[in-house]
Amino acid sequence: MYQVRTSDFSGPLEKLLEFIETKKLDITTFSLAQVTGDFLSHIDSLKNEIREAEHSEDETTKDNLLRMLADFLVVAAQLILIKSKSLLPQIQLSQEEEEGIYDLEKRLKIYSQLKPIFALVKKTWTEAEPSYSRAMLSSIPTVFYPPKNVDVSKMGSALEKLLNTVGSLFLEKETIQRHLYSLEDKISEVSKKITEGISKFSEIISSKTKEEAIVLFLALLHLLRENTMTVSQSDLFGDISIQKSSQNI
Amino acid sequence: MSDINEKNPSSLVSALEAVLFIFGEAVDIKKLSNILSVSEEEVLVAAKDLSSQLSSSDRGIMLMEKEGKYMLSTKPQHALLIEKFVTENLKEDLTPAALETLSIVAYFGPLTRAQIDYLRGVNSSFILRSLLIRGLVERKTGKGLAFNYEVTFDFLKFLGINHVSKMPQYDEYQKLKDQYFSGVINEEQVTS
Amino acid sequence: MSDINEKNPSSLVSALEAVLFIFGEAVDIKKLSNILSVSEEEVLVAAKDLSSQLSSSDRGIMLMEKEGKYMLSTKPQHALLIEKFVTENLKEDLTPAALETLSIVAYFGPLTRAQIDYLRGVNSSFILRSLLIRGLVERKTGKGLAFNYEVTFDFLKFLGINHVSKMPQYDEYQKLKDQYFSGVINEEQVTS
Repeated sequence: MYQVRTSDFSGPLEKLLEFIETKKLDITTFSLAQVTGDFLSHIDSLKNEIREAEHSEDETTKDNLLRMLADFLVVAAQLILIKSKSLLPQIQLSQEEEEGIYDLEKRLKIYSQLKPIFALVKKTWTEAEPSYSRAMLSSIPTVFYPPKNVDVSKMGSALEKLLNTVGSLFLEKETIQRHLYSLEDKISEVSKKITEGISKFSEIISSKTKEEAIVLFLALLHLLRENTMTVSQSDLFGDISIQKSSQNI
Repeated sequence: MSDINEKNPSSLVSALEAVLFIFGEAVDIKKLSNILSVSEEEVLVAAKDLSSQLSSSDRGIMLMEKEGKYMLSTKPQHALLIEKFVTENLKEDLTPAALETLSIVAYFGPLTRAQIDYLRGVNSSFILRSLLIRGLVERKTGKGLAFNYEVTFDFLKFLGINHVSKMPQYDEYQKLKDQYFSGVINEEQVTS
Repeated sequence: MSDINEKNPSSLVSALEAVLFIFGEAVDIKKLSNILSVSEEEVLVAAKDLSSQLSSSDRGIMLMEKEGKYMLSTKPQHALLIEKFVTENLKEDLTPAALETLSIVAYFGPLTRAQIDYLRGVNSSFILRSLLIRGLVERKTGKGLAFNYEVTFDFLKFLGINHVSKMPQYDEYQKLKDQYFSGVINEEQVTS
């Protein structure tokens, strides 16, 4: 039913697992920190595809990509937590966040156990010969049997109820888009602050909530990969210094 | 399975039963011989075999033969039971899901099944079938390959209106119709 | 025909087959117990009996069972014959996301959306909606407010199996469910 343009339609856990397997690592918190960069690069390529899809008429592909990006961002946020904990020990994680880290590791382990099932089902789905059944009451002639519990007002309210639900689906799509745009905003925020001369990451995040700090850190990593700046850390648990790279932003 | 397997007498009886089960109506022996890739004589032998096996008291269906046509049907001793079962099913109150489907067809019909499925977010084939049998909706051949569903005149009469436009807030919902069905995938695309 | 006749085990199997043959779609065990005027336990025994009789190689049809519902369908080995004259229900390809979700629901269902999301690591509302529309999964009201998702008879029909336990290596993965997912799948989870 969906015309998916990309052959690579892997979800975030599958992608994570792939990166970990490529590096021949076990599923541990340490490995997750190791593959954070790969994961964020993959998010970038997803975003590029969305930009390309902007010009396309194919609403379904655009929708699928946006939803997939949203899924990746949820996992990315957890990875950033893991990565930032290894880089920025001054970030104190709540119990809930600590559990989130453990949970990602646990879910990845479960997912790796589930993976063989997908191949089995795919093979069965492709090769199996189907069974057929009869249409409901196919030998019974149509006779008019009006239901007792129906009138025009009941039909009106049934439709109203349904259309309200459908409306919330449109709303859900908007929410995803809003979240995505706010990520883009954060990236330009970091970029702007650096241009303005702030050179310590701790200054950027000083008055921010933890959630914002994490998104800002994600933005920082993003800019790093685009080579628009360089960072240095004087010691293992020290603050991160940021220098604008000689290349233009 | 290959036709060679079907030549095995046991498989042939089995295949004959499966084919007649799906057809539902009487099938000519020529057609059966063609579908099963065996001679008419072989169909005759298999039919005889099937008929005698179905005559066991455990089986609820039987093989009917009339002028070279074959058909499966329920045994006469279950006639009253079947009638009661069918009538009870047809007289049941509509489930919320069936009411929802019927309302969509009334307000926005004629609609294809894909459009109805899209709006409801679930597959509606079973519900549409039961609404069809009860004479509440009917289907007509549309432009493409797909059927179009709409409510029957009998049902409108039962509701006490002479046209769907007399449904409450009909005009208001009509304005929204395009918006609600904008995401539905074209039927031709799906079937091709 | 009287109810007394139906209490005869052989007549009961026969009546069960007749009712399922006529209805075509899946029938709930409650409805069957009601129409056949026997207890649900007796329906269960009759269904088991019918199923084992139909498994004989002479029979072309089989008894499908899912969550207390029964229905008759053709055996998969006759698929090529039936394909010749049945055009509906084309088996479409599955995207990786659809495949993942379907597999999880088939092996470990019924599951809430929260449980599916947890196992897949992503929000599955969109893919579940598309599977619902395609009629490959269905949802039922569970104990709490959350829906429970399970595979449909259509899904089983596509795979040519009469019960979900006929999925490859089903038992092996059920062990995984008990050991590995304790606290994930069995817990009552509240969906957002």
